[in-house]
Amino acid sequence: MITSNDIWVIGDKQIKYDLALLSKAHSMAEVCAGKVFAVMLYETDPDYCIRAGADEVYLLQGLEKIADDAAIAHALASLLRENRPGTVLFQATVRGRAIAPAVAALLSTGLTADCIDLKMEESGLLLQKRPALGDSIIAEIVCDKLRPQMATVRPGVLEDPTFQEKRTGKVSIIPIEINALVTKTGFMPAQSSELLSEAKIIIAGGVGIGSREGFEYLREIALQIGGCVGASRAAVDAGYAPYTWQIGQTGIAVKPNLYIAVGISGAVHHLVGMNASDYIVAINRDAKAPILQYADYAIVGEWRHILEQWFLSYQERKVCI
Amino acid sequence: MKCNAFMNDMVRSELEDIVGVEHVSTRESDKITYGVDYFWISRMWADKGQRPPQADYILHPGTAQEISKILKVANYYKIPVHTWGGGSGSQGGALPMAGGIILDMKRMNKLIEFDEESRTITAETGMIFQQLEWLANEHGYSTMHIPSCLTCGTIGGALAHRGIGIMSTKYGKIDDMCINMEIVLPNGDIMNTLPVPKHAAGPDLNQIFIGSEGTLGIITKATFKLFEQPENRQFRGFMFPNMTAGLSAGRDIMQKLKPSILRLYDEAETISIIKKIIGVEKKGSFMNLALEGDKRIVDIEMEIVRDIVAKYDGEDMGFEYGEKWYENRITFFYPGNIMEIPQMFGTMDTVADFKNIEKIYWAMKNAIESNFPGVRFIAHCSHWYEWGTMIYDRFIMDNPPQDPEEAIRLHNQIWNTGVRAAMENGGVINDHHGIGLKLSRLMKEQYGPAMQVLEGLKKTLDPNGIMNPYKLGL
Amino acid sequence: MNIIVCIKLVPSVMNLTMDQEYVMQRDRVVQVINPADEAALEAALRLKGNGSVTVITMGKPSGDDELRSLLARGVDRAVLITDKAFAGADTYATARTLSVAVNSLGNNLEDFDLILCGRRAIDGETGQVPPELAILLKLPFVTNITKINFNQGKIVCSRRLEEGIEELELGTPAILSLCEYSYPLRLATILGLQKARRMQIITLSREMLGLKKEECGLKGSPTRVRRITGQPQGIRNVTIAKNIDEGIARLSELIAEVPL
Amino acid sequence: MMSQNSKKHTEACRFCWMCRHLCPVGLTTGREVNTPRAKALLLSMVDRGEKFDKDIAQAMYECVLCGSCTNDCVTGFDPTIFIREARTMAAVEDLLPKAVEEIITNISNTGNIYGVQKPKYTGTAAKAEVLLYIGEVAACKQPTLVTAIMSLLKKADIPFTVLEEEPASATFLGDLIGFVEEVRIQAKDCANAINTSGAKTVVVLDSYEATTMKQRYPEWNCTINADVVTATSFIAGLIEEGKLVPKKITGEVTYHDDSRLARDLDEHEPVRNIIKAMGLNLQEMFLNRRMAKCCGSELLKAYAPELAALTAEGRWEDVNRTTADTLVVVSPQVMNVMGAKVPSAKQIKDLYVLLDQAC
Repeated sequence: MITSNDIWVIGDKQIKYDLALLSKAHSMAEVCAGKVFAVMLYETDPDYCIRAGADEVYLLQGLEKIADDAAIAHALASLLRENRPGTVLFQATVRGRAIAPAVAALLSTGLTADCIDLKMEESGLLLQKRPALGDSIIAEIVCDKLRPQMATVRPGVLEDPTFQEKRTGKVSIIPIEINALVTKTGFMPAQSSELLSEAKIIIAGGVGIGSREGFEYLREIALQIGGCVGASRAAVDAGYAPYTWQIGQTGIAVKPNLYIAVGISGAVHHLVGMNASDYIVAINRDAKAPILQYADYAIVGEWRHILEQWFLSYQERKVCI
Repeated sequence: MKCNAFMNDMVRSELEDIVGVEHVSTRESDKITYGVDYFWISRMWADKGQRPPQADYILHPGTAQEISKILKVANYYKIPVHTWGGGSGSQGGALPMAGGIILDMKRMNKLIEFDEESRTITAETGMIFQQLEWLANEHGYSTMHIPSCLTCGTIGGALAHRGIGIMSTKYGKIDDMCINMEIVLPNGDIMNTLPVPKHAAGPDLNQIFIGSEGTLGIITKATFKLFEQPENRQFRGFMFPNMTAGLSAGRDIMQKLKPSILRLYDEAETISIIKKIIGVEKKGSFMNLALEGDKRIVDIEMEIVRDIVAKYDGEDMGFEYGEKWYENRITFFYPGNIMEIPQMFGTMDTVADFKNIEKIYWAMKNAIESNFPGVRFIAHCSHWYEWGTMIYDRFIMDNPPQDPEEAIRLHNQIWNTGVRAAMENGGVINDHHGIGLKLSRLMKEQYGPAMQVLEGLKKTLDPNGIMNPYKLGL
Repeated sequence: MNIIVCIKLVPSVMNLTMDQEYVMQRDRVVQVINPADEAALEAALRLKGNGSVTVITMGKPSGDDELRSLLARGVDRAVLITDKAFAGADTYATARTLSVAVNSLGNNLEDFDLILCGRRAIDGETGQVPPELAILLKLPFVTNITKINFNQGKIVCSRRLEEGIEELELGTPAILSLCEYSYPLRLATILGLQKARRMQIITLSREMLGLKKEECGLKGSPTRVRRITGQPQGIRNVTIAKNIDEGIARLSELIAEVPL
Repeated sequence: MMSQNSKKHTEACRFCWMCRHLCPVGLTTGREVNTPRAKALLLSMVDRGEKFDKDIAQAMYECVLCGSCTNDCVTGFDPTIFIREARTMAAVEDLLPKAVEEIITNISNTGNIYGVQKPKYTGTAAKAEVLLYIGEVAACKQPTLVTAIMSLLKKADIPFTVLEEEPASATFLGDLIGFVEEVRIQAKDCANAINTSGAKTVVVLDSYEATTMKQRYPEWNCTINADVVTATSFIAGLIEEGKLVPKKITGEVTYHDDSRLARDLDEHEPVRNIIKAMGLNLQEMFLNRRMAKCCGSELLKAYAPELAALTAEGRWEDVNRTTADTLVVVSPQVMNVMGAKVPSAKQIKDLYVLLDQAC
């Protein structure tokens, strides 16, 4: 069987991103005259997948509790070997970024990590764009000799899914049996206040905050205004804030509507994690700190004084309303 | 087997007897350190992992009397003596090319007198110039000698090669600022120049020793003028259609006024500067000027400058660039900003009268660019006189030969070509970096029959030729 | 336990600076051990007991000093895989070369119980090599680990996911990739540095590994960079508050504008 | 064997002359080898095949690690990085100067640089929120300073603990042999002891040790759970809160910013506020705050007393040019180094002793 120009999307847990990826796959499939297959690793309503752009949906059963990524990869690889699609796309989630390379290795093909944009050529060749070297350059990557061509796609970079109400498609349920070598013995969910990646307002502190107590204060303010608190690597290294708060190249990349950088000097590795924010405010006592160049608005002065003054006025206003 | 037997140690104990055991060093670490100064060749040599030229004894004298005794011993044994200040000279003037003694002056760094009435300051010459400037600043004054090597070089170093600061156009060169000096002559006699320089008691002896680069004696003490800090300093940038217009305007300004800073950039350098200021490329010749002093006077002077500039089609570019330049005037010299090995580079620094200066600029540019492919030439005029100006012309080669000896040959050819082009057109080979080892071979060409005056002085004062051999053509 | 740790030398992010035009200066960047690999190495040093820790890296021959500094921290053996033919390798070609190297070490010397890696390198940021290597060596793997223990012949580890922390168990041999900072790497000891001076770094070339030219480097890579484009560095046109009161007023406006 | 980072800095500094006017050692000895560029040049030559010998090792110890050069560098190079690493090299290659070796032996025998039993001090409570970390220099050499600060804390009604067995902070060992695991282990033990005390605030008497705890410990993953504050800012805070109310005393004094407060911790005003609170007239030296010229250190004095005497004299020259008759210091190290060279017309006083008398 010859490789087709079909696009397979492996859906993993976050339906919102999976549907966006299916819509993207649909528009790309139109370019290269292929079909879109959704392979869902979790239980979901296949109808959504079809309306978002899937021509066929495979619901894999029995994987919900499986923590052995290699085993899942083996299952996927055999499915892919049977069907020989031209393109396979994964979410660049922690699990997606573990399963995808295993699948790629099983199929002896190439994989591009963490793409921020994809473009299909008529020939069926996929242009995969990903940032590198601290987001300062964008590399365009192709896998021109082997198939399938594979990529993981950064969640949240694609446009929201477009639904076509009257689309129909085939749905197959495939039970999978797995002999897992890795077993899950427990799970501790993350706290919601730490969901930096989803926040609309982020107040982030740097070493300028000076203490753990200072970060507690930032968090209090963030909670009051419905935002999240983040930290620069230097602040995390100094022990002022936990690692889960770290924003930057080695932490989380964020893009809130409003980013308030407090006492952050603006090291490159921090900037690359936040400069996609809609609006950036810098509060810093050093008028020459690099962060100012990357901000839309800056207030020069002692952060504590500024935030305390602001908070007073904020509370007054609240009372008035 | 060592064949010099124990003579080394005999001399060493004699020297230790003069300055104290702790102030004589034959440590290897010292020998390496004193073999590398700011001269491109010595740096390139070290970069290639080659041992530098080495002294045998490194001495740290504490007084002029000690220096006197050292020179007597050196004369007896005919040991070369190389005086070392900050070692920041770019001409190799302090390198111990002939072995023997390095006399590091930096322990002689005491303030001797601050005379508010005459507004002068006197210090030992081993003091780093920045320290002298800070001592002046403590009292609200300035020496107004602000070279890029302010923090690197010593007072003695500035005098020895006739240094200059960025404010020279108003306040003068080091030779205009120095009032009197104490000098140890090669035979060990300690002499003073006359208390004040302006007299009719024969020639001014200061001017024989300033610029003598340690070949005629060792300057141990000096007195300088102090200036009040200006009440007001105003910067202004102007863009001229070309270098010719800029030079004419500069000449006109100099013949009417005394700006403290006047810098005119050639078209090659202008392009990069202008791009930094306004973000787009624009051709022409850029002038950065500062006037300073009493605000009422400065305001009027600035009006006159504007009138002159208009005459030569200059365009007013505002004050921001000048202020930023002043703030960052030395940041260029820090690693990462400045030209670095393995690049080959040099600053030719030619001075001439207005009649010849432009001709010299083109002659040098053409000579270098046409003879040496891969060598860039950029220039500006940064120190002005009523009668002329100097060209701070730099050549840069990004990929010089790997072999150190071949690199030295090419380096010297470039210098010969550039400097000869200057001399042929009426220029003088150096304005303020000095001669040192770098240009020593060209001194006879420059001076002609006049060289016998310098040679005569050398023969009389230093008959054994122990003072900084191979330097200054002496 | 005998452990292999795969490390990569990367340009130090902490040292990246910008020039006056806010363009990143790369010439002053130095190579350091990838932070996540440091964590893997420290975990290995803590777990090894009476066993050994072998470090493998693929890179330029100039990595010698950096490897020696690892020997000084208690690493028993350092292997540098270096060859011009390895240049330009993508993750798959890298994993293939590493897998051959691991196999060659396993045959010649003692067998290993565990291979530890960093979860991703700060330059490429793919994190793909550990799973690919696991498949090529036919081993189970777990990525994104923040904690490892060894308990009655089983590996007990914590894995960080977006939604929380998973507790997992698996047997040996296996490949695990660790999160940066989960195990801060110890420094070198003086004694270790003295020992390291005399130790040999094992160098492996393509030929020694018996790899064909078309199996490694750019030639052996399924993916290929077709084009690289610069991206604006994100400089914005900043307005600086005239005074703190004005700043506070503007801050209030901005916060009020965000739809929550 | 030098790290790439170290090499980057030596390559940059070896031909740079810009900061030599700030080196407190070079300024008094006048020796070229006592400049950052010379140390970088020597190490770069070692990298190119020159032998690293006792003589070059010696040169690396003729430095106080005061950070003036680092502070001056506009392009961000830091000579202390390679000087420290070269000291590690000296230890590894068995090339330590004899005097340095002796101090290391002292540290391994007794935990302090003096090789003596460290005097014990007790706080006012066994488990208070405030822990006073005295440090070895004050404990061994400046008992009056320790008494004064304890008395001040009592007067301000601050219950405080002093560790019964106060471990070394790793500051001195780190300066002697560079940042190696032995140093980190010492730091870890110290952090553990402080954490076990359960204190919320650690008041550190010696600014050198405060710097190590605040800036190095996090790098070495030796987390102190409490807030680390310098004694100077803590005491200044007590005055600000009105817990200490000093009487006015008259006099004209000058103040020497020690290297760590001056440049590493960037803490300049607390001491000045304390001086002002006592009504003293402060005459600044021309080089103050970040630009303050280092006077030497207790460690330099321990292994090179003649050099420390010179650096102290160098700073006294600056004091002598002010009209003040008294030099006020807050660091036990400065007290020891400057106190050994007081010129006849001047006197040196400890700020805490003065303040204790005024409260």
